[in-house]
Order: sequence, then C-alpha cells, then structure tokens
Amino acid sequence: MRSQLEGSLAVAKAVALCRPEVISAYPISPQTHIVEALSDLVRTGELAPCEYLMVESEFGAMSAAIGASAAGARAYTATASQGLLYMAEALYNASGLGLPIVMTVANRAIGAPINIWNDHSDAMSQRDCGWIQLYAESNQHAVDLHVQAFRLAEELSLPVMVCMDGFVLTHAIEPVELPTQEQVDAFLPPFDPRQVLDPDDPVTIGAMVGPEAFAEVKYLMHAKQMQALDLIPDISGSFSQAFGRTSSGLVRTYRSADADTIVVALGSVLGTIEEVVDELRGEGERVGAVGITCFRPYPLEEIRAALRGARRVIVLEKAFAVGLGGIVGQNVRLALSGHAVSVYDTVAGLGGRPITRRTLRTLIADVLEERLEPDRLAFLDLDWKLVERELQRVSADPRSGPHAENILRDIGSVAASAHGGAR
Amino acid sequence: MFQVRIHGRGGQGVVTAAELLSVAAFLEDKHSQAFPMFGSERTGAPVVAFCRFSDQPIRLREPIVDPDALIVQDPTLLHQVDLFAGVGPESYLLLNTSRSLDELGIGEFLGTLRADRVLAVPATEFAREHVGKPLPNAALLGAFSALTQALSLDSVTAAIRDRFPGRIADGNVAAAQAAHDFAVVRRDEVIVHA
Amino acid sequence: MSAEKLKLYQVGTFAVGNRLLDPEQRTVQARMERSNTLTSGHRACRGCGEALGARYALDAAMRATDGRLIAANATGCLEVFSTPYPESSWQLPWLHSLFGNAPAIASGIAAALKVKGRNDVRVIGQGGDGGTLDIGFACLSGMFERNDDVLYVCYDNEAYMNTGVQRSSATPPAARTANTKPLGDEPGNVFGQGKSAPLIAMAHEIPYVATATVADLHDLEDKIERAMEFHGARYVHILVPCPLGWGSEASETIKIARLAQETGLFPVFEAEAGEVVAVSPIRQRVSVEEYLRTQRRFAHLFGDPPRADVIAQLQSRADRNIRRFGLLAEEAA
Amino acid sequence: MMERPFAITLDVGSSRANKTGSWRTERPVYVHRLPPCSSACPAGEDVQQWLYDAEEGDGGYERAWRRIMDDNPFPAVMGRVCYHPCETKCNRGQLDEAVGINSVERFLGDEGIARGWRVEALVPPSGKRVLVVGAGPSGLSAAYHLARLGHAVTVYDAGPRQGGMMRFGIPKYRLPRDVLDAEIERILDLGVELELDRQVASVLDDMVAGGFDAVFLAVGAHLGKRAYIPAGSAAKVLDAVSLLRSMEGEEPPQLGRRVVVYGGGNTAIDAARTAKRLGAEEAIIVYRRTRERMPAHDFEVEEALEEGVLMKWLSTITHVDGGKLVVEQMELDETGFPQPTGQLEELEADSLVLALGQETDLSFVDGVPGLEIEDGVVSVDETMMTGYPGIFAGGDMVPAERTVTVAVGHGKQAARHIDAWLRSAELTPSVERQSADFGHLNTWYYTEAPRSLRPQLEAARRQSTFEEVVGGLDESTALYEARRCLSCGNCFSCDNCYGVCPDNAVIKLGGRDEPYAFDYDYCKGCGICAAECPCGAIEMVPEEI
Repeated sequence: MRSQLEGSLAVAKAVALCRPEVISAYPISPQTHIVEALSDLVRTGELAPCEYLMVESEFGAMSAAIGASAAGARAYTATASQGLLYMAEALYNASGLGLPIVMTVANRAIGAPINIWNDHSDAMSQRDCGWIQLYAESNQHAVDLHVQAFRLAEELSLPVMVCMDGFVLTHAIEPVELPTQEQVDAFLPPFDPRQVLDPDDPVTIGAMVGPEAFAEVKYLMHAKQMQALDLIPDISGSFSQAFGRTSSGLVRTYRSADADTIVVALGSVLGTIEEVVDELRGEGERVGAVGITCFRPYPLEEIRAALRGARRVIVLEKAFAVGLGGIVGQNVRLALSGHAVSVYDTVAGLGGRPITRRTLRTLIADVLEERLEPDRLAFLDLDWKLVERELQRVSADPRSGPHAENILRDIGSVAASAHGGAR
Repeated sequence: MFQVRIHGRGGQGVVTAAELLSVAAFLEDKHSQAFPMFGSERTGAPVVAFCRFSDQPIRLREPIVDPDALIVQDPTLLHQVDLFAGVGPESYLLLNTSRSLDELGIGEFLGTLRADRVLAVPATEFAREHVGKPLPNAALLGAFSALTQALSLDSVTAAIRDRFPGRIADGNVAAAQAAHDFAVVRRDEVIVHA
Repeated sequence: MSAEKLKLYQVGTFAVGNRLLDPEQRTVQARMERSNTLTSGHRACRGCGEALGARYALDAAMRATDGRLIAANATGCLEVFSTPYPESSWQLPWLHSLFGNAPAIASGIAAALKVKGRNDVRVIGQGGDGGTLDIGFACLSGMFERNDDVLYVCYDNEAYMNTGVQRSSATPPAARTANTKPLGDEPGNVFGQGKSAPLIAMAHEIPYVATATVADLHDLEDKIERAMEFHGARYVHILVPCPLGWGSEASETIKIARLAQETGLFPVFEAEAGEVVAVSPIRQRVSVEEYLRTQRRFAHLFGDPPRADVIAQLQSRADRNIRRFGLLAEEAA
Repeated sequence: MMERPFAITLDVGSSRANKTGSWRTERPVYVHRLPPCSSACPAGEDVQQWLYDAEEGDGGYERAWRRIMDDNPFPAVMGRVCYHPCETKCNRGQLDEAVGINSVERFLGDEGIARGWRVEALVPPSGKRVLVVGAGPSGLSAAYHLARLGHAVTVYDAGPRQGGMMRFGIPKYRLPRDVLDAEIERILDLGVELELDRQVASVLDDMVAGGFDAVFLAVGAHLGKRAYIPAGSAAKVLDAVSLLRSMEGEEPPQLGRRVVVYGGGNTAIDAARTAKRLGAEEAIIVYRRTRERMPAHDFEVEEALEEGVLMKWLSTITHVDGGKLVVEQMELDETGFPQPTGQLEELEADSLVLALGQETDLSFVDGVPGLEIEDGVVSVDETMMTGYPGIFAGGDMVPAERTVTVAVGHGKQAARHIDAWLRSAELTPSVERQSADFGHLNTWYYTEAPRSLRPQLEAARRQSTFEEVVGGLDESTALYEARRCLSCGNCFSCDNCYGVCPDNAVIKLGGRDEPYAFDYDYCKGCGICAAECPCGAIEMVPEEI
C-alpha cells in the first residue's frame, strides 16, 4: 500500500513485516525513530512473537543479536555513527561466526568533532568487517533492501548492513509502497539456521583457531561473501517479480550507457545527481550516473562494465581516508585499471553539508573544463578562505615540511580560482 | 514542482507543518517530500523544515534553496541571517505576526516582493483561541492554502485530521479555517488596492 | 540437611560424597553419571581452580535443568584452554563471542529461547573476573537491570591470568601481579581500589546473588541449584585459585580457597532481591597470614623487611568482612 | 546433525583425544596405611577395618564381628576388660576425643552372643594334635585359632572352671560370667576338647602320653607374691589373687569391717572394690608411690574412688599386729624411688590384702631340655617357641605385659606359628604397612562429633552388689561411635578424589574394595586428590622421566 511516511517509520514497518524474533537496540540519532517505532510495534503486539531488548550500549545490542542469532532467532538491530564504531568488535565477531543478523545503519558522521548529521564515515569505517553492505537511495529503496537483506543474510549465513542516509532519508517524509505481510512471507521463508545452540545437538561455537587454520577460515569467509555477488542479482530479480518493483541489484546505472562523464555515488545523493544529469543532458552534455548499491562484497566486474565507456569518472563520496583520499574512489580505480579513464575523487556532504544541484554542476563543470586534476583529492564546496587562514597560521610551525608546503601552494592557486573546487 | 521552506523555533511544530503540507499534497495525488534541517533539537532553537511537491516523482534531496513559498512561524527570527535566502520576486511570504507588516522593519525587503504574495497572519492568536496553545502551524497552513492556492484547505484539514486525534484535530482545523478566512479577506483587500 | 540426621560424623557433610549416603543425598560430583560438562583433555594448568569451578557449577546446573542448558562464555583462560581448534572440552551447547559481551550474548540467547517458547532450556553466562568485573561490566549490569533470565557465573581468580597475570579490579590489595610488582614503598596492588561484584549485583536487586568457593562443594552446588529455581537475572561468584598466577602449589588449590573463606577475606553468602539471606559461617578461623604464606604473590610481605603493617591491614579487611557478614558461627544465623 | 562451519565450530567432548597425562611428573596412587589403633592392638585386631564394616550398620555388624573373630575369639570380653591401647593411640584423640573403639567392640560382641553367630574351621582337619596347657585367655585363644586351622586341640586346666584369670582374676562387676561362658562355649563348639582339674606334672610325659605333635603352654601366673612383713598374732593376711579366686567359690571370704589392700596395680583396685562389695565399711589402698605412678589404669582408680575406696599414697606397711598396721610415710627421691622418712602411724585393719604382683608355678616344665627360665618366666623366641622344639608358650608365663588382650594376642601368634611349624612351613610375615599418622589426615572434612559415654551403674548399688558397673551402648550410639572413626590411611569411599580432580582423571568404579581408579591418560599429577583425601589414602609418587 502506498502511503506518505517518514523513512524511519517505513523501514520499521518493513522490518516488522520480516518478522524479526529478537530486536536489541540502543538509541542514537538519527536511528532513534526506527527503533522507537519497532518497540511500539512489539508493545502493541503487531510484531509478535518478538523480544525487544533495550540494551545498555551498541556493543551490547550487537552482542545480544549475536546470541539470539546463534540460538536460532532472526535478529535485527539498528545504529549509526559512534554506535557503529562502538559495535566494531562485535561486528567482526558476527561475520566471523557467520550469523545472519540484519542491521540498519542511519549513516552519520564520526567525531571528533562530534557531529550528528549525515555522511558515510561510519559505514565506510566498517567496510571490511565482513558484513555485506547495501546503500539505499530512497526510502522506497531502503524498504525494499531490508526485505531482501533478511533473505540474503539467511541464504548465505552472513550479516547484512543496510545503510540509509541519516536525516536525509530517515527523517524524510515521502510516499512509500509498503508490501503486504503475505507478499513478504511468500518472499522470505522462516529462518532456518546453519548452526544453532541446542541441547538436542550440542556444539561448541567460537573456538580458538591458531596459525594452523586461521588463514583458511578467513579465506572461506571471503569466498562466502563473494557468493553474494551472484546471489544479490538473483534475489533482486525474484523481488521484482514478487513485488512488481525493480530493485537495484548490485549497481544501478542512469543514462550512463553513452556517457562521456559518469558520476559514481552511494546513497541518497544519487537522486540529486540524476536531476543534474537530466539538466546537463538537456544542455547537450553526455553525462550519466552510476549508483553502487552493494559496496561489500565489491562488484568489481559490474562497475567496470558500467564505467568502461566513459572518459571521465567523478566519484562523489561522503567519507574519505584521512591521509590518503577517496575510499570509493580507490575501489573504482581498481575496477578501471587498464582502462584509459580519468577518475576524480570528490569528497562531499561531510557532517551534513548539503549537496545541491548548484554545487554538483560546479563540480562537473570544473571537471569538464579541466579545472580539476584527475587522481587528486577534491573537496566539494569547501571554504578555502578559512582553510587557508588556518594553514597559514600553522605553517609558522617550524615542523611544517614539504607536504605542508605543497598544500600551501595548492591554496595559493586555488584562492585565485572563482569557485570552491580544489585542484 | 512547488517548494516551501518553513522557519520557526523548536517546539512550534515546524517539522509537523512541513509534514502536514506533504500529506496534504499526497492526498491530492501529488508526489511530495517533507524533511527537516535539524539542529540537535532543543526547544526554542531555530528550526527549518522543507516541503516540496510535484506532479512528477521527486528525486531531489537538496535543502530548498529557492523556495516558492517561505513561512515564518516566529517573527523574532526575521532579522537572522539569510532567513530570506533564495526568496525571489515571485515567491510567497507568509509571516506569523499580530502586528502590521510596516511595524516589522523589513519594508525594504518586502518591496522586492509582490504585495499580493505577502501576508501577515496572527496565527498564534488563532491558535490560542481554537487550540488553546500558542502552536501557530495549523493556522499558518490554512492561511498558506488561501495565499498560494497550491493546496486546497480541504486537503490541509484532511492532513490535520490524519495526523491528530479528535479534539486536537478539531481545534487545529478550526484554527486553520479561521486563518484561511482571515487570509482570504486580506488577499482580496490587497487585490482591490492593487 | 538430612545427611546430618544420618550422623555421618566420619565425613559429615563436607566430603564430596560418602558410601553410606543414599545417592540422592550425595553431591552431583559424587555421581558416576555426572555430566562432566567440562570434560578431560582440556589444556588448563595443573591444579586449575577455574577448570574445577566450571565443572562444579555447570554439572550442578546441568543436573538442575536436566541437561537443558546453553552456555555463553567470555574470552579468557576458561575459553582458551577448553576450545583450542580442533578440540572442545565442552559437552553442552556453548558459544564464545568476545571478552566483554558474555552477559549480553546470554541475554540474546535467553530472548531467543523465550520467543521460541523453549521454556525448558536455561542459559548460563560465564567468564573470569576480568571479563566480568571489568571489560564486561556494562553488559553485566544491563543484563541485571533488565532482569534477563540468565544465571551469570564469575570464576574469580583475581587477575588477568590468560594474558600473563595482570591486575584486575578483583585483584586484592598487596598482591603481586605483572603490573603491580613488589617495587617501591608500597609493593603489590594498592589498597583502596577494586570492587565487590556480588555487592554491586545485589544493588540491582536481582532475584539471587551468591558467593562460593571450590573448597565447599556442597555449598557451591546448593547455590547453583537454588539459583536455577529462580527466573530472571542471577549471579554466582566463585573463588577459583590459580596456581600459576598466585604462585601456589598445584595441589593446594582447594586448600587455599578454603583458607580464603576461613580467614574471612572471601565472605561466602547468599542474597535474594538485594538482601543477604544466609552466610556460610567460618568453621575454623585462621589468620590471613596463614593464607598469605601459601602464595608467592604475597611473598614480598614476608621478605626483608617483613611488612607486618600490610599484613595487619589485610587482617583488618578480613575482620571487617567477619563483622559485616557475621561470619563467625556464634554471630551467624 | 547440523552443518559445522570449519574450525570455528567444534564437536562436543572432542578434547578427550588430547591425553594430558603426558604432562605428569608425579602420579597419585591409592595406599593402605596402618592405622595407629590396629598397630596398637595387642591382639592384632584390624580395628579400623572392622569399624569400617560396623559403620554400615545392619549387615555391617556381622561382617565387623567376623573380622574381629579372625584375630580374637573374645569380642564381648574384650569390650569389657581390654585396656584399649587402640583408643590411647587413636588419631581422633588429637582432633577431639578418641573413638570409643572398646565400647563398639563390646556392642559387636554382645550382638554376636545375642544373635548366636558362629564361626567354622577355615580348613579341613590336618590330622595333627596339639595340647594346650591352661584354659585362660591365651590358651583358649590358641586353641580357637588352632582349631580353625584344622588341628585337633585338647586343653588341660588345673582349675575347676575354664577361663583362667578372666574368671578367677577379674571380678564379676567388670566381666559378667554369662558373657565369658558364652564366648568360651563358642570355642569349644569348634571341637576343642577341654579337661578341667587336670594338673600337668610333667609336660613332656603328657605330650608323649597324649601323642601330641605340639604343645602350647599358657598356665598364667596365679601365685600371689609375698613380701616379708613382720606380723604378730591373729593378723589376717591374704593375697589378692586368692581373694579374687575365692570369690568364685561357694561362700565369700570374711574380711571384716576394715580392709587394707597393699599395692598399686589393677589387682589391688579389684581387691579393694571387691572388699567394698563384701560389706567392708573401709577399704583402704596403701601404696608406696603417688597416684600418678600407680600401675593401675586411671579409669579403674576413678571408679574405685567413686565407690568410696580410700587411698593412702606414699606409704609402706612396716608391721602388722592384731587389728593394727604400722605405716611409714615415704617420699620420692629425684629418681622417683620412694625413700623412708621414719614417720610412722598406725592404721586399724581387720585384714590385709597383699596385691604385690603374681608369679607362675613352673615346676611342670622342670627338666625340659633347652627350655629356659629367666626371672620366673619362660623364654620364647619370636615364634613363641621355647628352647624345646614343638613346645610353645605365651600369656602371663612369658615376658610381656600381663593383660588379657596381650595373652589373647600370644594365643593367636602361637597358634599361627604352631600351624606353620606343624606344616614345617615358614610363616609368611605380613607386609610392612606405612603407618597412618595424624599428619596424613585432612581433618577439615570431618565433622565435629563428641565421644559418646557408656552408661554407669550408680555408686550406691556398686558398693553393695556385683552387678556390672559399665553398661553397653545401644545400637544407634554404637553406630554413631563407629562412624566417628577417621578411617586413618584407608579409603572409605568419600568420593573426594573423584570430585576434586580438575581433569576428571579419577574413575569411580563403585566397588566396595576398589572404589576408584586413576585415569592416567588425563591425570596431570596436580596432587589435589592426595591433598584433599581426608584419610591419607593417596600417595604421590614420582614418575620416571
């Protein structure tokens, strides 16, 4: 049924339709509305049978989910930002034990400085923790991904993280098509655990593994996660058949087939990007967009296929590796190795900084008019004046060496240019 | 696509106002999207919320930078920086105040707008009278419907009833109705004088 | 206790069993059919008190639940020596996750069982003093305050043994550990630190809290059995001497636990809903010095110069426990 | 069977593949140490073992009784007259009070009589004939064991009744005759021939005449020692042995109102207490040393005092005249020997009973070649054989402490050696067992349990009648007392070793004789089992590395 809902509520209802048996959560903005709604559904009995644990921390939340899942219950939790980091140890444990937990991450920046607004620093920091990572572009997408996530997780016996942009999606009220319980039940069979703690067939789970077998265990984890690259398109296909809506699969392309310039991004910013693509197409620019829905496992082939034809690829990402640069960018380069494509890493939207059509157009213009160098980290919409002042101040510090000097040179040149893009 | 930006303070129902607008639009089979620009929510802190609706699906996620309509729920915000950012000559401006526009000290800015698209409504008074609380949002939405005619009063009241239970809904609907009627009268005056 | 009526004065009610008792009155450990939940072949050190305590507690719990039991285990000696791939010493469904989350894991298991209507299966969380009192404390407190249906058992050997005997918040004052060495003017662990997990557990007003040692099996088993009669959060804190970390003779593990109780340094009691309801009185009171001398971790107190002042401080701690809990027979009960 | 993810999930109990026994440098072994009670028993009873049987109650009592009977045919007598050195040595004495072994033995003995338990010969008849001279405790004990060993035994006794000193030396109030008769009867029922009033003039003659293959001499010591005391007219002086013997005759002897007994041994006490019962208003024991130095057992002195017997310490009798005695004060020199002080006093006495020890009439062994006599007793070797091959001797007539229990022990030893000699076999000496000292025990495991006291006849009736003074224990009290035994040095199946092993390396077999076994596949040799064994029945021995 189509209704005008807040994203958090829509996701909560979708999760409830998946009949989780144990939910353990700890409040953190902007995830709160999701778990509040779920606790309501459990209290009213609309979601039953289900145990809702109000735990003392995100670490406890993920741990309780691990216990519940190991005991054969379908387990769910949600978090964001610092909360995801506080779970980090347990995240690796859940994936290492192969427990099919599903978690919503309402993406939010990581401090210091503390910041409650949206970016992807949290999810990106855990990209290698062994969880499958799916990124939602809209609330409808988030709803659809959650339904698929449970099936994916349980078919592979691996945990899945569904990432949706904090506030931008979680707090956005927009029309959402919610599936019926019958549809979901037909699509998602009851949880049949690979292994379960049961006195009738006791096992020891979580043994200590030494050098003699650890590498093999880890390789098997990798092999298992890679299976998702085949499974996700299947599930996404059967989802379309079951629900009459296409779902994104691993990657989604928009007017990219014949595009010279393709913007690659994850999550809700893709909508705005598509608006800009349409505008530029209207002005005769051959621009397109590619959205990565599944970032882990990394769909190398699909991304290579989607970008092969382009001359320029702009990777717009809401996080970066301090001291290196783009994270998604590095991954995209891997897919493009051997192809003569210029890749532009642009960090945007950190800590909730709005990404607008105007700033996007400026960025693309900078690329097209070669004001930006490929393979050079750029920051969208950065206040260079402020940064310059601060860097000048610290450059008085005798310790500033050649790298600091380079950055200062950067600024000198940038300061001349009219816009906020870097070079 | 019609875009509305609402300014107010925490506790004045700014976010709810945006939500109600989006629901009203949804009820008119439009595609609509409402979302807040949150600070860490505290009563009294400046809050901005947005609503855009359209006959086409909405993909855009940017905050509303060039609103078709600006609603100011709290006149004490008038002199804060870039309250009017992106407001163009064709934009609607709806202010919650019991005073006259002249008394607001923004005459220079108002001069750049069309007189028939600017309206001051004593929404808080309507709210006090009908809701019993100084919550101006429903009243402002009634006035909004009259001022812009972008959404019908029926849709607005339906959205209110959809959101609030019985008596609270009645009060807010009454406030919306009163503000709407007030707005219709002022609009007509303006048109007559024009 | 019916064993009393039987006038088993030869071994009274203190030995593990007695051929003259009818089987129902013997300890679980005395039974040929005990479950040996932690079975042979584990890699615990000679004379490991934790291995002993774990089998005592879990066998008793297995009996109380008719074998319908699941255990969640924190990282630590117990986990490492019992499950090095490819061999497990456990004979019940058992899960190890992390160092600090055993209570939460147990809560999750309990929630899963509840939602599945498996009321017959019960849950035990367990770990050492580090995993319980320190890194796992938030999860433990959460499990307590939610009153989740979990029995949590802490095997307290008073330091981080698995990592090489570093101080924990259960390490007693003056004890030598790898990071409280007998150096400086105040050798060993400092006074005025550490905490009592059982008293903190009581502050949560959970249904049942008890302390026990591996030296009094009857008492230990009675408490596990009692704990299993309750639903909700329960906590049993068992003192388990560690020959390696305490520098004691492997053969004296039980003797030292007994001395800890008989000095009053380790009060043995039971509490329900936050109130102490019973204490195990000291049978043959001994001075703390007699206890301290059995362990090299206190050897510096008897060196040159001997630290009579520190020993006296420790004695006063024991005396305070005796007053506080009424541990002397006449004061008790 | 669910899918097992590689390595992180393991099968339960799989660690049994890891044999940790290889860590061991010491191994525990079960031992049987010799408990002090058993080692102290002159009759060689395995006290701890029969207490172990008795602890079980019911069927255990007969097993216990039979275990006693293997060493001693007189449980009921022992339970009354034995001075129980076992209790003196009992380890429990260091914990609270010694186990009342003697009272349990009496209970078992009385049970045996009441239930009519019988014993049989252990082996078929050997065809050998043995003569026992003397039907006292030693002779009857020897006869009993010899008969069980298949030999034809004949007992000659010079007296009118069997029992020797048990009858003629120990007053009824300590040993009721029905008890004595019942236990002797059991011996005779084994086919032992008894000839009373049968003087042996020359043992060699009787040996040949009777065609005996061996002889055991156990005539005891029935002659009261006389000390020279200048005596005037009409002084009634007699010795304790004849006094006590005469108690078995028709009319009791006339001692008068005031009786003085001279001596400090148990016989002196018996004489004084008997005199009291015969109606003496005063019975005074005169002894030349102090009470502490009296040979008599303390509890007997106590009982005598309770009955109103008076004691005169540090006194010797220098002269007897009519109804008067002259007594001289003595004092102990630094060596503890009494020296005269010259201070004299008079003492009224209608009769004086001399209890100065006994001697044996050895005329019947005159001229036996090789048989040596020293200090009035017959010398024997470690096999109890005299210098004459085939003639053995024991009891009061050989050098040893003169008690019933010692005599009974001699009888047993002699019987076993005679048996070996008759079969011309070497008696295999019993294996040396390490003694179970108090230090071997882990006493924490034993519950505090005070000794239970035997009931006693009230003093009033003890002064007038010969009823038995000390009563027996009822069944539950006897059981309680048996269960106070610490089972020193010998497993009593308390399950401690089975319970306290951190490696489950003790197997519980459940058998009565071999309850447990060590599983050396897993035993790491920590030694907790040995440390926590209450009774010291486990020893740690080094492994050969």
